Amino acid sequence: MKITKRSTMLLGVATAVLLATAGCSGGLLGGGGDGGDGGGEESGPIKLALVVPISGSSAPTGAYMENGAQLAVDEINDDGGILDGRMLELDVEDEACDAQQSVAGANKAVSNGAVVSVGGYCSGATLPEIPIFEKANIPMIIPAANSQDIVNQGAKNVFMINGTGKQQSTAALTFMKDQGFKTVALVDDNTSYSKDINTETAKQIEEDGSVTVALSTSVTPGESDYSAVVRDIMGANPELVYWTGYYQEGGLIINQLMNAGYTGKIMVADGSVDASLSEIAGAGAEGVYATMTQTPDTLEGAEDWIANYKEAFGSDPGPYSTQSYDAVRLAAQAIEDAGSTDGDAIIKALEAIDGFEMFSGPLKFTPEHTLSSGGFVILVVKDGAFVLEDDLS
Amino acid sequence: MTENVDTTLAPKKVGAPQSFLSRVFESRQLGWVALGIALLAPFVIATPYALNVMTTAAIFVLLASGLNIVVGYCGLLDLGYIAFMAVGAYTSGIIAKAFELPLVFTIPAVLVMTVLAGLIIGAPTLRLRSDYLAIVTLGFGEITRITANNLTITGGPSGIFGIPGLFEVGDFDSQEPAVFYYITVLVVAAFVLAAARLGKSRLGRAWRFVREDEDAAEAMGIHTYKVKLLAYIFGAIWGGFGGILFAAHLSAVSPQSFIFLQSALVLMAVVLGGMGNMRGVVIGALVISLLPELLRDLSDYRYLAFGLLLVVVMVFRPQGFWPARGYEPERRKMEKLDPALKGAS
Amino acid sequence: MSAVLEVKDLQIAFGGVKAVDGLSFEARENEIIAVIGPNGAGKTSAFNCITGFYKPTGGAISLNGKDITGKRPADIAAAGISRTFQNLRLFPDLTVLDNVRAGMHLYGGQNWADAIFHTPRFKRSEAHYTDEAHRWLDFVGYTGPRGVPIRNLAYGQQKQVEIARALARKSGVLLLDEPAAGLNYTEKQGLLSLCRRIRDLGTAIVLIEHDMGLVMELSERIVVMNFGHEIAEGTPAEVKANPAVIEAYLGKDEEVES
Amino acid sequence: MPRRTSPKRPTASVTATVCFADPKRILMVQVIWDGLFVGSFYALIALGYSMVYGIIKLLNFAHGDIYMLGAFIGFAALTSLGGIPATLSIGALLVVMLLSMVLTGGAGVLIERFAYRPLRGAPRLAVLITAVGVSFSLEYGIAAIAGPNPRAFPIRLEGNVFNIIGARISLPQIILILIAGVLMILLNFYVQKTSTGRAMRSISLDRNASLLMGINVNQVISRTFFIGSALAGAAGVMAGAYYGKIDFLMGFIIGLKAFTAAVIGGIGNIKGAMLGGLVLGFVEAFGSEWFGGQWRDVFAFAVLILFLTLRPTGILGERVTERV
Repeated sequence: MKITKRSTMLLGVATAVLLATAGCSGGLLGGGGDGGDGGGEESGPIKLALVVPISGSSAPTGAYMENGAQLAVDEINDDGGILDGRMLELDVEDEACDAQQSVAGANKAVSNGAVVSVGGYCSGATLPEIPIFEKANIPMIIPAANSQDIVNQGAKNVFMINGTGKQQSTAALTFMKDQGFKTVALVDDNTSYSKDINTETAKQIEEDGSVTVALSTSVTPGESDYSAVVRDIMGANPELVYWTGYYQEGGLIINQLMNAGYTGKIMVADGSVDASLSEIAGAGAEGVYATMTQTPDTLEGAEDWIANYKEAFGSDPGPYSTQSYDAVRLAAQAIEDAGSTDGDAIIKALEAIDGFEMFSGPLKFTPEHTLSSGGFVILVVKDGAFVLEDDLS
Repeated sequence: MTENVDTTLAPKKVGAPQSFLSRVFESRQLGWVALGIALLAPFVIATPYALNVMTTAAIFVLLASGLNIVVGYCGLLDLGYIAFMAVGAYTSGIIAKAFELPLVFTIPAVLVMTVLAGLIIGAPTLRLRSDYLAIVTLGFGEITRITANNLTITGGPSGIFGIPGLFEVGDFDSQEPAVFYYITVLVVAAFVLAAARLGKSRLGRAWRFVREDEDAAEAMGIHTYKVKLLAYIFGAIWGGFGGILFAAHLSAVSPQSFIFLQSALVLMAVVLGGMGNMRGVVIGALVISLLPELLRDLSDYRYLAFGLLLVVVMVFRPQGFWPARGYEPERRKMEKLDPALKGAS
Repeated sequence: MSAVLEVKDLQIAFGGVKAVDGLSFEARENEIIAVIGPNGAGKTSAFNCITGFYKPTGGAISLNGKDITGKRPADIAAAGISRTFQNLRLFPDLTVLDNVRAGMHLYGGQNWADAIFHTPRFKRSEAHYTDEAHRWLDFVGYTGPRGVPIRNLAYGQQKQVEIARALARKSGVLLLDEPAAGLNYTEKQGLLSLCRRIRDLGTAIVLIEHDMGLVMELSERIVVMNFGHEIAEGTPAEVKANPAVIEAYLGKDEEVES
Repeated sequence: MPRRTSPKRPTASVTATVCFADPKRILMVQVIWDGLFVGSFYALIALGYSMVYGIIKLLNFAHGDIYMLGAFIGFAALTSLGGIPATLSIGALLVVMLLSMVLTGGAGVLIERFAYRPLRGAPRLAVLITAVGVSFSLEYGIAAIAGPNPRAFPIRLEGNVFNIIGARISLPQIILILIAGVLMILLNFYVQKTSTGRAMRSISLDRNASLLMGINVNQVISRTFFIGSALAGAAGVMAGAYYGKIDFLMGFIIGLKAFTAAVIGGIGNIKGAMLGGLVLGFVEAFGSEWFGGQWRDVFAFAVLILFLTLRPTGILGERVTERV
């Protein structure tokens, strides 16, 4: 075994190097655990974790969310920050809509000393983040992910400021009944968000009994040709098609439906409410309904906000820009109310919040930490833009 | 086993590399050194993020070592390897959650399911030409993911979450990041060692014979089909255990984790590291899993950088960083030469 | 002496072209048979049929009285036929020793669990493999390096290793496809003595060869093929005198004479 | 009509099909037409896969991304041209398509020159990994330049819809199928009748022999990449103009499908690629009709696997007798 000596030496050197560097950072032997509770720091910028998809097929939405959040951070910092002048800082991490990436991102944010999480887009990726943030006692204000599964987790640090699938489905059904639609086709894109709304709507329709589901189906996102679902819809011939997925595929499906001679109405869920929907769908998008929380486009006095956003980022706001913006503002408010960056205090402050003005209306959390009212309204596409059709009140 | 190294027979030109560095790299103890470094790493840095990244990397090493059996040893191009991890992760996740069992108790079920998956995917396809095998495995990978996405038992698109930990004994929590990291490293080390040992056995040689020349192997009495199927099954088992660790690590399993990109990444680890050489593959796996994390700050550009890097590395080092060298001791039997051949040539 | 390998009326056709049409011969223990014929006569196709790489379209092949027609190559190898290939079919990236070990696959002696846990059984079996590999390399008179990838070696050495690999199979019948091709005079002399030593082990050797000198000196019987047909069979002297054979080789006189 | 029932709610959807006179027949014709239309896209892209494979036995994984690149070049060209009257859209489309074909063809040549050629003697897996690397670089390079958001294509083909034996067939569909058909006929002519085409065929049969025959192998390989990439680029522009949306990942799935199509038809075989594209189009159309759209890919891949197991050389591939 003539090599043994050399290997032992190698091992020794490696050990020495490792132990030598151990002194300077948070190893098991070092200070220990300084990563887990960055909230304890009393000065310097306050970090907000934003774990959103930066790469992968959901990357576009991640960018909208990042911009929305950044806008809020900039505004707050321009006003002098919070807690007597401490600045806010976004810690943007990629989730790529993948559990593994999101766990890595969440862990990194925790290690970086984030105080509140204001991200969360793909439900499948957000779910595994919950135990990580919960353990680190970091409140999560989830702007987008709204699967019922998140609510069912019952984690005390989780707050959802997007209407849940249930609330959206209720709004959709109310509108269907108001308009007298008798048969609907429910189409989702096989993501958890979209499927959630589909399932929930189907359930509520069945309980209600006055509308019939003519077709309930899923498509695979990321493709261009949706002739199969178009054929199915034409075959089922519903009075209304309710698309619960995102605008990329939504635009294509609307266009292909119209080309196929579909004459009924189309309604989309909030993931499809985007200026690009009518660009992609072309003329066919005119008259398409949408279930949506209030957006800057539909709110009076929000033109300034849109202008600010455009000025800062050179493009129009997109899906969840507003929610992310509100999530940051809410986080700032809660930290201010709590008077510290301590997780428990912030959670208490969030639970106590009442009437905080957001795009979706005044905020008060339910005991489940969801919005007391989804704030859903019905929009319609007119001249290529979404405008308010029915506030359902 | 290394005594009696008699290199006098070897002409310099074709002999084993002699440089100090090569000797170190070829050293048998290198694996223990690597394990030592892995075990000591948390003493240097133990933030949740670092532990998470290191645990992920370790699991990735396990996957790469499993794929190395299939691709590196046996030369079967598998573009859907991640499906085996999906089978393992889903099986253990579903069972553990349904019966509220610690994950270790799901190991038998995972074994059965992954072997079954290996058989189902391998049996009809292993007679195919290698390029066809590539596309078929890719197809199986996608089928697995889409099926998981469409079924109710797998939780549909959001997958399964809230999966119990590996085990829990009193106050000892296996899910404590540092503890879990150590468990992972030890399990992975055991599997890597097992894969390396398999590679140096009769079965491992049969795999290489099949990789090098299937007809010649067949002429030597090797049932190439059976041998390939075994490679597949071993690869599947390795993937399945990767899946258990994955499920335990994230406490959640969702279809998005098993997209084609993941299969491609594992394959890259194997090829970049050096096909067939377990040490190279381990290094390759570490590079592939750690590099995107290091490039995390480049955000938008990280996969661009990654892609370009792959091309550059492959153009300049197509055999991978550390290819299998294929040298062994020239050791001769110390007995007398057969008298019959004295005078021959 | 009984026939070990019996080939009866062997036929193989590729899309209408009959590569082998009615080949029959027997090989007995301790015997060297040569199959000769001009290029394209169907010799290698016949070998491929016998070893299972092609499925014969007609005829029967039996080994030690058992029918092996149309079985897969691995089963035929297990039944007791080993072979070399016309163009070397070694495992180029593997070491010389590993190449020879390939011939020993059927020895068994260990399973995967032994390998993973490095049981004593495994260590014994590996040592046995290595010893045997060295023994066969010694037997064929191989003197080159043994622990290096085989692609780096000289052609003649590679040929030796291929024969060692086939011998390691320890089968009763050895098919050699052009073993002398590309060898120099000394190497051919070595081959000559090697073949005789192999025969003395009790093995039946069937070889395809173009070097007539070697064939005439070495073989006890010769089968001559042309255009897939068997045109003659007999001792070297008989074959040499056969007019059909002379005609088939017309224009290739120098080979017959050499 | 049990196939129409949703997986989740098997009871709620019986009302559907009674409204049509003979829904089954109408549907069949529609399915066939839809399959043909999608299939012609697959075929155009599959050609590039198949030609490259035929010549250098490389699975050019980045080929689908060339399609994406073509769409983005078309997008950039049309955007810089500004507003185009609807009446001119076909003309503008053709011009932009040609431009895009030239540029994607050039990109294909460059990729071959700098990423694949240096690896020509290397293990095939190494080349495959390189191809994956090129694919990443193209995807995320475009994402970095044009942003990750999907873009709406500046022009949109619109036109009358005809009702032919129950199938709704639109003018743009007919135009695109015609363009695809013309491109494929031209290609076939090129491969069969020109000297470069003959050289391509001879290289795919035996590269070394072709070298001995004095064929400039590098040049022929370059041209093959040019043509294959140009066809994919054309398909990209066509897809942009018809579907109206492009994004940086659009090439991935269709690349896989085209690859599948090439294999079904018999990889390395040009007519096989065309046929394979159409067959895959039909298979998918019928598959999603029978099993529901979310199972479409599963069905496509399952058919592929069955196909390969039963007839591994593809429909038109020749059986190769390997010499031992």
